[in-house]
Amino acid sequence: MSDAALPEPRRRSALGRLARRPLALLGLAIISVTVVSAIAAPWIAPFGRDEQLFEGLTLEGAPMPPGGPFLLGTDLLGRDLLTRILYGARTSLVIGVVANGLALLIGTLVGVTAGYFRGWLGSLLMRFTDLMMAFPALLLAICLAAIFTPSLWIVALVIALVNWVQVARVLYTETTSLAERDFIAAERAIGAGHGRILWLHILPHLVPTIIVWGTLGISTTVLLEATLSFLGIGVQPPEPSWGNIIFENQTYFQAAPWLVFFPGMAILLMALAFNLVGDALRDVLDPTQRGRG
Amino acid sequence: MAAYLARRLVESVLILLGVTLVTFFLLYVLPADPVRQIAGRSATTETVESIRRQLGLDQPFWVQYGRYLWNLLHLDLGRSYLQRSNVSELIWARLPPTLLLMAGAIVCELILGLTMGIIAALRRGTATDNGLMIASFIGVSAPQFVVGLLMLYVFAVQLRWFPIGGYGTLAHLVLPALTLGILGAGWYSRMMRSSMVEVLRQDFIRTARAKGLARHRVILRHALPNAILPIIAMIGIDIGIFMGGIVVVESVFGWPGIGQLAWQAIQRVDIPIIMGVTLVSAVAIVLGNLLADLVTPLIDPRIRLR
Amino acid sequence: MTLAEAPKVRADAAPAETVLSVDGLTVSVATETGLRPLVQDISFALKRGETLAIAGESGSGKSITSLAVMGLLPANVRATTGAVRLAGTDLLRLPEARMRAIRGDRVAMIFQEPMTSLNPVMTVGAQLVEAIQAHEPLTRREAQARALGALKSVRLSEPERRLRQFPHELSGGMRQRVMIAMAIALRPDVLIADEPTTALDVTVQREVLDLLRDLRREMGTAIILITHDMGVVAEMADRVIVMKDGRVVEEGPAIRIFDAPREAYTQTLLAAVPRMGERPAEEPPPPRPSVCVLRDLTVHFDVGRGLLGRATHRVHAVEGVSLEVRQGETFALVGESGCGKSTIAKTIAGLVPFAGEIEIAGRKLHSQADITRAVRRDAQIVFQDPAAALDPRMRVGDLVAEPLVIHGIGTPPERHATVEALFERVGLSRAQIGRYPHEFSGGQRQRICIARALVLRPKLIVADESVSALDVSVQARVLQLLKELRDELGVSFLFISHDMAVVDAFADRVAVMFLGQIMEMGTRAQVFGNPHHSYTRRLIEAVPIPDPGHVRPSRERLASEVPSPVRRRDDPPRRLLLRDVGGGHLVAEAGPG
Amino acid sequence: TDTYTPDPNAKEGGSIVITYKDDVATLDPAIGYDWQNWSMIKSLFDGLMDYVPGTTDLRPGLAESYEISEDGLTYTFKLRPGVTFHNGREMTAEDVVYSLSRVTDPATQSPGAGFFGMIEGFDAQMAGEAESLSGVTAVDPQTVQIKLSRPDATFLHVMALNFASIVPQEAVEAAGDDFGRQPVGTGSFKLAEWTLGQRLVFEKNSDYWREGVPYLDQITFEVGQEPVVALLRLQNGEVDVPGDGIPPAKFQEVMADPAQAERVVQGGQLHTGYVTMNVTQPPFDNVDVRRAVNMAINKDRITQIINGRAVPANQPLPPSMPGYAENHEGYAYDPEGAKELLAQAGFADGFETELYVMNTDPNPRIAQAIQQDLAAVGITASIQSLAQANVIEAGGAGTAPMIWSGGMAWIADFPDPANFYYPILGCAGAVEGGWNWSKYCNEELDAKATEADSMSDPAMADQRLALWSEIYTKVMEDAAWAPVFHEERYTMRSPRMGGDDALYVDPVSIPVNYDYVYVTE
Ligand SMILES: Nc1ncnc2c1ncn2[C@@H]1O[C@H](COP(=O)(O)OP(=O)(O)OP(=O)(O)O)[C@@H](O)[C@H]1O
Ligand SMILES: Nc1ncnc2c1ncn2[C@@H]1O[C@H](COP(=O)(O)OP(=O)(O)OP(=O)(O)O)[C@@H](O)[C@H]1O
Ligand SMILES: [Mg+2]
Ligand SMILES: [Mg+2]
Repeated sequence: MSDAALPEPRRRSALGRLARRPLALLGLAIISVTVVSAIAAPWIAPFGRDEQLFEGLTLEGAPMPPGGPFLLGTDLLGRDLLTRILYGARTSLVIGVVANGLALLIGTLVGVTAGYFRGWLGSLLMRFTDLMMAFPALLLAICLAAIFTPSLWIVALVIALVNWVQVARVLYTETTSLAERDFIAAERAIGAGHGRILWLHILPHLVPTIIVWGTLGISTTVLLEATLSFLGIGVQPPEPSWGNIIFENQTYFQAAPWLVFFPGMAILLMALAFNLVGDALRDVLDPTQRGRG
Repeated sequence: MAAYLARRLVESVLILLGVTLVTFFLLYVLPADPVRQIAGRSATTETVESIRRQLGLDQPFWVQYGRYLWNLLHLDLGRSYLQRSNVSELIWARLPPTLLLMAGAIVCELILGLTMGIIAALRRGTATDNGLMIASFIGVSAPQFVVGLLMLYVFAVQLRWFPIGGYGTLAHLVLPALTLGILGAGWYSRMMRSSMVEVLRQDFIRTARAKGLARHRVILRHALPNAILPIIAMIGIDIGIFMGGIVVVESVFGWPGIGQLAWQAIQRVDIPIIMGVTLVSAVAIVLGNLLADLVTPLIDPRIRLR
Repeated sequence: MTLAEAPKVRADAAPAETVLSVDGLTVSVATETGLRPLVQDISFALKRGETLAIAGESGSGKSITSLAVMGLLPANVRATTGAVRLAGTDLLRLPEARMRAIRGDRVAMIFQEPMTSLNPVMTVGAQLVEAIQAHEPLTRREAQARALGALKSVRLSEPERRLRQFPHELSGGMRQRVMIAMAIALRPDVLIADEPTTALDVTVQREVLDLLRDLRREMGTAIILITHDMGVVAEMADRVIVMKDGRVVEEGPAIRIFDAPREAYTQTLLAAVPRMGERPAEEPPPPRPSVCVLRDLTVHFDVGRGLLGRATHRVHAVEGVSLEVRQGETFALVGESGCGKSTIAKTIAGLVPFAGEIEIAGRKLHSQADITRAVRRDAQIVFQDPAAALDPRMRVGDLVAEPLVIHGIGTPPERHATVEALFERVGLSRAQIGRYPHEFSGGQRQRICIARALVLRPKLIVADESVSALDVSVQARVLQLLKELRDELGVSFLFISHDMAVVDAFADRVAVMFLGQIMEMGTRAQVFGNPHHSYTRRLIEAVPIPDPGHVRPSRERLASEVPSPVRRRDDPPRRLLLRDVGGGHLVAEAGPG
Repeated sequence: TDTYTPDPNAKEGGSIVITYKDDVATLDPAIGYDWQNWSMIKSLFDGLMDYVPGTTDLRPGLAESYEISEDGLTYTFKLRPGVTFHNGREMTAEDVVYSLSRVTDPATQSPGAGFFGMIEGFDAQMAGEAESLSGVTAVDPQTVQIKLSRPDATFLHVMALNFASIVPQEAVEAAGDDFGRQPVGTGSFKLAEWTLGQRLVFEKNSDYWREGVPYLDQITFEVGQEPVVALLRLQNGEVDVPGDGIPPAKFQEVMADPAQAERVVQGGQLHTGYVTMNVTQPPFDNVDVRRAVNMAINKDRITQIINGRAVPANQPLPPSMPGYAENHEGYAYDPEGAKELLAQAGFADGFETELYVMNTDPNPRIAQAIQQDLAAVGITASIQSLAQANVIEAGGAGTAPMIWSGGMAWIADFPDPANFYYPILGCAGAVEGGWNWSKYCNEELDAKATEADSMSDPAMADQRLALWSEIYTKVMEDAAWAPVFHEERYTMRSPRMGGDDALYVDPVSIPVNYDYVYVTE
């Protein structure tokens, strides 16, 4: 590139650039639909959340396959699956977004602090992370959940508490190498404080990694909630979540495949949607990627 | 090297100590009384108290923990409350299958994940890339129990390629290892893809091509070892993640490993077993991380052990 | 062995046979709006044993042209028209499999960046052997023997050991020699060397250039030498192509181009070349108050880990350096890579713990913690690599305004005005304020760094290799800018460089460093006009002279490497005493090296 | 007196494979107390008493005959001669003395010790004042005398419990703490192999004292098998009996296929699933509220939810239990009536409470059905679905207002109405940590129960059962529980397995009576 000034390219806001990507829009659409159906579940759901319908079971007590009044079939208690999935979106969104987000937050905080400051604080934090990592996550979740009374928010907290560790590890490594980079030294040379460097110059570079872990983490946390439910320490029945619908019915994958398939698709779609948006966001936020597909 | 190992050893022991302390404490405050279960339904209060005394469960926390450590020092993991056997014996019998399963799963996830990641990186932006991305998401999102049962149904019951669960031959290992590995494969393929994309941009790849090397050689000999470096650290982390999956996969496939033991113990609050399994898995994780740290400099000579 | 008669050899040995010819080559990049040409209508012919230099400023298409010859263009770039003929075969039309057989075997290339062009996880030997085996059906053992031979022919010390080493264990110069060995192991007909010495020290550059010349003479290899250093062109080339904006501006024999450049662009290019000894001696300025004084500055880094986590070794990066920078003066630090120049810069910026005393604008500082925000306001640093010193995710306007924000100076509109004014001052347009660093060229980025250092109106600017990575014309412009700033604003510069010609053209006083200590220090005239220390003389002699007619005196060739500043903890280096040889011209007693 | 006639079609030889989800904890008869090792231990060991296969009728086991003294306090057992342990030694009266004292020794930590409370010297041994049970003595090598401290009609059943199995002292001592892993008994099978976490192999005891049995040469128990997978394997011909039964997910499929349904044996079970209500705390301290709960639960629908694999319950005792009150009506499903009762009790607007449940399928589902029924009458019950140990803890501590007993429910140890009373409805269990989760303690009923159990004279059996019926009727009047259903057993067998259907739903040997089943090929 020569020194001659280039004509100034037209700049769009990050949102505007996001809007120009069809896949990102698709992702956004899926997320919006999920959020809207979670909020509007009481109005759009065909039946009551916990309503065990008499017509929902055969005389032998088998669930109804999709069709008729039950668009996606019914579950083992004769409840409408579509309704359950719509309401389940609430739980799963909280878990996937809040619990996962909290895990990312803690992981980022610990990893970045340790990686940036090193020294005794860094050692301490990383040894603690190692300790947490060496601790079987499921056991920790079980104990914590058994000690506190299970509720959606406790479950979210527990999931966050066991899931931050990997994020912290990965971000620690990345931060240490980032902190070695010249531009960080340059910032310190002009007198920038730690807060400023961390917030403005380190964190933005970690965004791609955080996005990858965040999007992959969505399905993992949603399923972890289900495992906890299955252990009786997740959200309590009859409150539905996509994960616990699957877990309650997983042995029925042959007899009533819809009970596993539809909530599974819901999780997959949500994870994919967040990933599509995340990928796009990552490119949009990264100025060096600008203009490259 | 010796100094490094010594330091890591001390660190590891401290970590393990921490793990046992936390676990012991959590189990101590857990609202469930193992003595009730040992004593049975028809037991009188005196019987219950007598058992509690015999097991030392009436002692204060620090005394109990101290005794646990003391026994641990003598390599005694205690006796299971409900299985009424030596915990070390129970764990020892189940360790080989679990290690085998983990090894199989790591191989599966590496083979699957790395291949998928490499192909996606090479075909960046194409339909193949997108397809592989969706596949990796399915891997990450699919509940392992369902995946396991489905595989069992399709490959064992219908096609009869593999035995329906069980343990023994290599054929027994394939499906469980695959089930356990699919989740990791999803993660690895994503990590590998971005790592690979990064490496393919490097100057030395151009140098390798300028030497007139064949494409596969450029990818396998030059790009792969560099791209795999960040993945190795992940393998250490992975072992921890496996512990959850192992419970599910072992139970679906009737695999006689630690997972099933742990599951039963947790259900019944069999504290000595829970402690033993926790310790063993913590050792595995610590060793896994150490191994990852030791392997990295073998691949990347720039990294020194410090 | 001497190479005194080099220019004559060049004239005599002009053979007739053409090995490579490029005809009407146009290379374009695919963009959203269609194909955009990067280089257009390039034609040249290369004869056996000939050296063709391609010169031109950064971005003029030199690398793209050579990559097109190699068939290694990036994915979105391709050769649209023209032909590249190697002994009659058109390389552009060859299928990839056949091209692969030619690459490395008949046409080889040495890349711009020696630090990153070798695979860090493979031994040097493996990388060499693999290149040989890709083209010749040799056994491992035979290939190894051949690799060893290649390393020997590039005069790498201890070649057997090098085979087993990894790239990071070698210095930049050694790595570049490995690259060359790799390229010549199969005795290619054509060797393309893309800026083979840009990243190297003068002394190492000297050796690499000598090596290329030997090769050409001994093997008859035709060389395409890409460089923006006119000194290198003058020393090496038989013929020269000058490129600008993707086109050939001028072509001709080296002597003619230097003596009588026809095109205006070539003329400016040559005019911009700094030459040693061109600047007349000036009257020393009256003594002014000092801005920055270093007293017995010592910086150590502990490395290696013993049993109890204690360091076993120590890098003596800076070992008792004392110097003084006066107001409005340019003080230059020169020396080879690793001698501790950057460490001094970083210490003043408060990035490294130190012992001794630093005095900045009257404030005496004794530890890293003393270097507070207020001190930093007076002393700013411009880093060695402008691309790395700017946060790639921030807009440049924000980056330049950042020091103001940090020091709480002005309101946002005021800051904006300051930044705009500074942008214009350093020769950038206001419109570029909203762009990101990667959207600028190297020279522009360096200006942004300078603007950033200037925005606080410091008393001292430490400029660490601020122009080394730039091509001559840009370098000249940046130097001019620095001069103006110095004269207008009265800023002092601690100017760090390994380019003696630049220092000679720009500095008032000079200190020559070696292994963390000062070897010689005095005014420009004292040090360059009358170098006392043998090390200083060696550095000066190594500088390429941008004159094809210049005859280089014969000289012992060094195969040794710079000694290491890493020593056992219990074995500190000897401190050298400085002796005044007159008029404040300090020279160290004969020491190491 | 043994009235059982062996199957004339039975074939000797062959081996079968049984699967289980959980690992076998122990084979020590003094300790094993889950339904999975219960039948295994039954095949490895014998007690003085035994049951006629497939029934709940007592018959002598290692005792050839017995005599009861007038006052019902002294039992004299004549041992069968020539019975040898698996280690070859002959069993004597001393072994009986040792075995019974061992179970009641606090150091053994037997969960069954409490069953032997009627034997003289039990309290002394429990208190650590005596080394052994003073009431058990060897009169001569073939005769054992057991003295009771109070008459007890259930005593002979207790002697048929696994806990009363006869073990050889030298083997127990040689094995140290690991007798449960190296069991030596007098049973029809002996342990041949035990690979931890994988399989146990039982081998026929060819010296078995009962003529003609067992038929099978070998039984392999494969553990760690998910029930769904076990059924797939059965369908594939690899397994003979899935020990955990037919998993709900496969039930319909199996029953819809005549070829498979034909191999399913259905039978009763001494089981009751019930909801406990903590009578010590409001609102369940009000009997009307408890009655209302009884009336609110739609038992038919809950039975439907578990695919009809149960019969609705109206009293604590299951129908196949002696003493079951045939004409007791219990509380009919009547939500309107329930609402009225609640209104009477001052809960016209209902109330909020918690329903604890163990977290394995189908229990949370059943709890949700109950929850919906309660909601219909205005009771808002939030579900606490927890691990077994946590539910038991909450029940024992009395912090759980309501508990659905499923998964932890009472399967009788022996077929006698008394077995359903003391720990789970009597005052003894209503203490802190006890298993009477309703904390229902009716002194009057306790007295009646003691009275009934003192009628150890066989001639008074009918009178005794009538008294028990009365006790349970009163329990229902007080509505300490809401009984929901009695589970039925469905055992599936491979086509090659033979033997009377009753053997596959043997009330005391789950899933099958190993001694009498055989393979046909
Ligand atoms: N992959 C690419 N896509 C688009 N444009 C490119 C690409 N690679 C190079 N260019 C552009 O082609 C032009 C010529 O680049 P080239 O690398 O040949 O310059 P150069 O003369 O070698 O400069 P330098 O001295 O800095 O190495 C530049 O403007 C550059 O921005
Ligand atoms: N953080 C550090 N830890 C250990 N050694 C270091 C560190 N920083 C610099 N060094 C060493 O200190 C010595 C001086 O380094 P410095 O960067 O000052 O050299 P320089 O003169 O600027 O060289 P160049 O011309 O290559 O920039 C070198 O040997 C270098 O390897
Ligand atoms: Mg270039
Ligand atoms: Mg430097």
